[in-house]
Amino acid sequence: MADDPRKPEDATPHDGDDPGPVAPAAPAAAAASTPPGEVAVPGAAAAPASPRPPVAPKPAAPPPAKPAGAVAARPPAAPKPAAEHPPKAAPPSGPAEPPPPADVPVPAFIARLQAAKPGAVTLVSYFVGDWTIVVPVDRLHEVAQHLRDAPEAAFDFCSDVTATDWPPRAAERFDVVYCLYSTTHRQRIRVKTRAGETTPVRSVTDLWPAANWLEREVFDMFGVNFTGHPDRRRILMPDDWQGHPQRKDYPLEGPGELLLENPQEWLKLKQTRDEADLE
Amino acid sequence: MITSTHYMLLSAALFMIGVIGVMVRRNIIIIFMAIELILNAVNINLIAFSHALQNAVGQVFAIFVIAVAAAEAAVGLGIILAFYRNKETLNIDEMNLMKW
Amino acid sequence: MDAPALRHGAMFDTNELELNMGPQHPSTHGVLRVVLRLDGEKVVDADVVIGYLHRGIEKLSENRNYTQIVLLTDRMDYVAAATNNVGYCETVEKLMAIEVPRRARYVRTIVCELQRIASHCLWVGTHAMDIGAMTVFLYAFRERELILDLFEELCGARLTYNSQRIGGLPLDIPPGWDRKVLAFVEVMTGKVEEYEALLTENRIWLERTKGVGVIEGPEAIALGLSGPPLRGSGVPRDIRKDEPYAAYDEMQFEVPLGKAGDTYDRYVVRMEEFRQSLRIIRQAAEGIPEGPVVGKVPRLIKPPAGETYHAIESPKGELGYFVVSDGKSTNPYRFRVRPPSFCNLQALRRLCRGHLVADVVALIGSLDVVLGEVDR
Amino acid sequence: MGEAIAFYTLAAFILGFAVLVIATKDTVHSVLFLVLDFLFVAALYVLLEAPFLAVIQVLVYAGGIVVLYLFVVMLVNLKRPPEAHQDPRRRTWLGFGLSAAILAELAAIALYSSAGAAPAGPAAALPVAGNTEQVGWLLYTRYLIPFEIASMLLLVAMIGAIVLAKREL
Amino acid sequence: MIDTFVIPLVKILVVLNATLVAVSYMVLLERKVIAWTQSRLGPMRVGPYGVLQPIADAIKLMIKEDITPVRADRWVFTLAPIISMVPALIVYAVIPFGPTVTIFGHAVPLYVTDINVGLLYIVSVASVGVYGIILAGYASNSKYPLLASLRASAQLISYEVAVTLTLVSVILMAGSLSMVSIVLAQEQARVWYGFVQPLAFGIFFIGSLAETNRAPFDMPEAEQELTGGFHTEYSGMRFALFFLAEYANMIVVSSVATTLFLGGWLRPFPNVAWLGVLDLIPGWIWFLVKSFVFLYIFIWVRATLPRYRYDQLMRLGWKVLIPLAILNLVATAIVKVWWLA
Repeated sequence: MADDPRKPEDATPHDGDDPGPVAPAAPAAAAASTPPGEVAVPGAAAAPASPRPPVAPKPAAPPPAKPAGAVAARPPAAPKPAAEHPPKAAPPSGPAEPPPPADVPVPAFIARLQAAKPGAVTLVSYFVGDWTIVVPVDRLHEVAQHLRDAPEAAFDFCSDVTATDWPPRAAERFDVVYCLYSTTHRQRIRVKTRAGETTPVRSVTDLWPAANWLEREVFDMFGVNFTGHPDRRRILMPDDWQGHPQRKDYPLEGPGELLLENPQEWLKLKQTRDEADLE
Repeated sequence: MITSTHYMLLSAALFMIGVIGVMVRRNIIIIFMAIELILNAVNINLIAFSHALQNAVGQVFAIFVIAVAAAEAAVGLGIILAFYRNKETLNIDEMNLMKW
Repeated sequence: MDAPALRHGAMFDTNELELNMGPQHPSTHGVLRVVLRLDGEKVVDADVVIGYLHRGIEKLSENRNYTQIVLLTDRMDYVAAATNNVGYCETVEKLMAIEVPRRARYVRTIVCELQRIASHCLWVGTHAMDIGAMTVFLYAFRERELILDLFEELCGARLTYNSQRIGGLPLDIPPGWDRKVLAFVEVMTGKVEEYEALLTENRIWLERTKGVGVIEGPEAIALGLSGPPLRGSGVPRDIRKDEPYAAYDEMQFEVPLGKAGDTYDRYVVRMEEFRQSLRIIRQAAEGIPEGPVVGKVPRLIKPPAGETYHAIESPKGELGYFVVSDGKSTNPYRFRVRPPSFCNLQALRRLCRGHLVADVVALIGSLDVVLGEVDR
Repeated sequence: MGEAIAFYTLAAFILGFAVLVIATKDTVHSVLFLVLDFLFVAALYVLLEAPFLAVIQVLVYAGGIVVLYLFVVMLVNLKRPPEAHQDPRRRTWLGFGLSAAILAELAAIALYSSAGAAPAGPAAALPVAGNTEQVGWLLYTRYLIPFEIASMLLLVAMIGAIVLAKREL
Repeated sequence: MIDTFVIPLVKILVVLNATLVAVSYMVLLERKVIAWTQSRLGPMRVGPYGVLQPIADAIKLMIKEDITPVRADRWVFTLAPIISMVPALIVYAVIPFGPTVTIFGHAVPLYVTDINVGLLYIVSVASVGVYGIILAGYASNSKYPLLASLRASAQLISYEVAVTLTLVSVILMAGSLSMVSIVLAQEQARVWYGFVQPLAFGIFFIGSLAETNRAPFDMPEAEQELTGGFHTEYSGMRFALFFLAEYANMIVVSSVATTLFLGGWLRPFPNVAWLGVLDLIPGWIWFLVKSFVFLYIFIWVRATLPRYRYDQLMRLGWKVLIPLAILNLVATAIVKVWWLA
């Protein structure tokens, strides 16, 4: 029987004694925008287009002694007036990147890359046939340049640029993933880098023009701060949209129940916010 | 009986209307149209007398008049376009510069 | 009144006119808006605005288990829905290292190629209609109906098929289905000649498509084009050959390539792909082996912790799935789709610079974009 | 009798439309009146047994030249009518006065000249009958040189118009 | 008394009504023929095999609300469809449907009138038809129709030049402008001018396609690019007028082509004696059959050919058709003079 998606396997019943401090004290701007009576859902708080400083206090850091399996400091799932959501299982703190097994030889271009750029590759991983390398944010552009231009790598086709959100890793929250393919050597690689909400990630549009829209979508959906991008605007969501939908802490229903229950008030609220922006 | 003087009076009247149009109006396109009216008045006279004298020469000249009118209209409108492109107006009073 | 600044050469009323094409426009194949800045008739710049059909499939799929996501993938490229199913199921099978039986892989190959023909039918119909040839549209849709009937027999639906399961097929193919596919192949081979007779040597068609939207190989690769638009520029890139999936490694077929990389070459590549797909279907339908249609799949699909990117050759280009699983829950932690129409559409801005409005319409047709896939 | 009625109605229409051409404010309407005026002039030529000229008038004048005017009027769609601002130096009465003077002079010529002038004899009979044929005959025999000059003039006008209107050559 | 008033009046009535009926049934014919080429049935619902469809269309268009856009030039907005329809109808005055026939003892020439500047009359009336399109675009007071009407009229004028030049070469052959004498000249020469002047016939056909905004040259109404062309803002009866004007022009062009190039009411192959049996069929039926064939080709071309881009269309007009027409004219003149010498 297909498992009911809402009830995860080992969810301990939520006993309401939520250890993590709920974040009521949203900043003034957010309060003005927070409709009365609706608890500020941090993700939907009035984040102006430019990435706001991490105003909403996140749970500082997961308590050092994370009891094994116990419900860790999961994001403050504010009690919703709608159907009571049982807490999701503790989100994993990071992607599983198994080290390459012994019998699989490291491909030449990765070895050559590590030789050419010492210290640029912090981790090499191999899983079901895919090679992945993790690169620090500041050396990303340099590594990308090398991968594109080095004759033995020749990754001239930027297949995909995307991101994965790991909220518990507050400082380096996002995994920005570049899937590259070489049309000449017919080989693939995934370059990953860790970035927080505001860390500047140098755009690779100058290396691969294909990345232009892909990075715009990652910015639109996650809010990753791409610098040097030719025209960094939202691509899928309306230009004046608040918040970044594909973040884990962004509620599935969207900007809160106010819009659904009485759109007029939401509109009035939006007008006041637009006028506020105008002055 | 309609004699050629009737036609002459008609073309004179048309001629007068054309002249008034040229003198009074400021919009250069209307002035151009008034000139066309004047040319038409001339044509009516030509053909009236060609009919009266049973001689087709008048009609030949009427064709030449039409040819000239066509040429004049083409070049004139070209000038109007060039002028409007720079001055954004068609008021004839502003066309007081020989070179702009 | 002082004479306004003498604007040298600025024509009186044709300073840059902004023309809004879409989102409600007969030739934008769905809700796509192109803001054209025109100088007279020539397109100076084309800002493509998308997002009108964004349903948040990636966000939704993070709250559904692996079996339910197959339904979501139907609704992305609704013109070739079965290809999306195959792509997704193969990604999860790669993640869980499930071995799919040979019979299922053969059926998957047939399904993918049927979808390619159906998608190209719709493409040639609408593309020709945009440029004025009305008749090809009706012929193409007559053939597409035959394919839809085949799919209705296979999985009961005509548009959103839900035709695959992780590990293979939901049910074995109905008896005699492969003979019907072979019958279809006989009919279709003649019909492709009909389309070509109407268009390929048609002087007006040549004049409207030759030399329109030219893009060389290296620039096409850099811009992320894939599928027929990339092969139209002569780049021999076809995932069915480079990274064979399903049963493509056992099939013999060529990859048609264009030369100049203009709209006409993209047209010729797709018309040739009609024939190659028919050839593949004939081989697959004749050589379909016996045996089970579902591999060893745990009742509850919970892939191990890890992530993978797997791409297949959809009729529009490289359709890639990036699935991250956290090993504990039955929902994917992150589900990302690399839609070919999204990346091909990005090239529209570069392609239609310097062309006329009528060419923009031809270019949108030649890129063959489906907005359901672009906006997800 | 019929001819008189036809003449007076046509004359009334022609003069009426001519007045409207120079009187209306909206330029497009005056162009329209000009077209109607030319059509009635063409009708007048039919009355004067010159069908060839009537058709040429419709074809060249109404179908060609006035279309040019309409094009220019539409391309130049004026935001504000040129007469909007009054230029003090412009006195309309001067215009009317001058026109009256010209009228008087014309009337004088008409009175004196008609008395004395002996109408020229009818032209030598042309070998061809029919209005169009006669015009054609004359055009290509006695008036060949003016015909060539007229075609040169049209060529020059065409080149001039293209040079003026084209933005970049 | 009868000959001077009644018969012409009857002829006028017959010709006008026949044209209006023919125009409405042209619409149905087009939809049916295009449907057959696209392997579908076309209108089948109203009346047996959709025969009453034109009446249904007419009623629909009459009932529909007739909207005038705000701040549109009301007078010009109403005048434009009339200007584009009237020339198409008054052209029929000079088109000879058949030779003189005696009915009940009266010699009735099967044409409304025969003026000796017949062909020039047709060309000049056609040139006045351009106003309908320009004024429609101007009066609808919005950007797209204005652009479309400018393009449409520019196309019309440039193709008018090409068509008129081909007509001149036919006049050169026939030696007269009057339509009836052109047909008589063909009868006397016992050959259709379409065979003697194939190039002129081809240019005339392409030019007339462009002149009526049809088939590969229907840029102005190309829905795909500019939304709908010059009659976007029109609805109801006014739109019907535009719609019928296009088909009326098509019929005009095909009857002119039949008269000039396909020998009017002559039977096919007049020079072949033993085909005399074809003479039993009266002349005007031949005329109708030939114009029907010409119309059928119009529709057939529309069903198959894609559309030219605007600049290609103008280039074809000016750089291909006009030079060819002049060449043809000069060649005909030389042959004629050499023949006479």
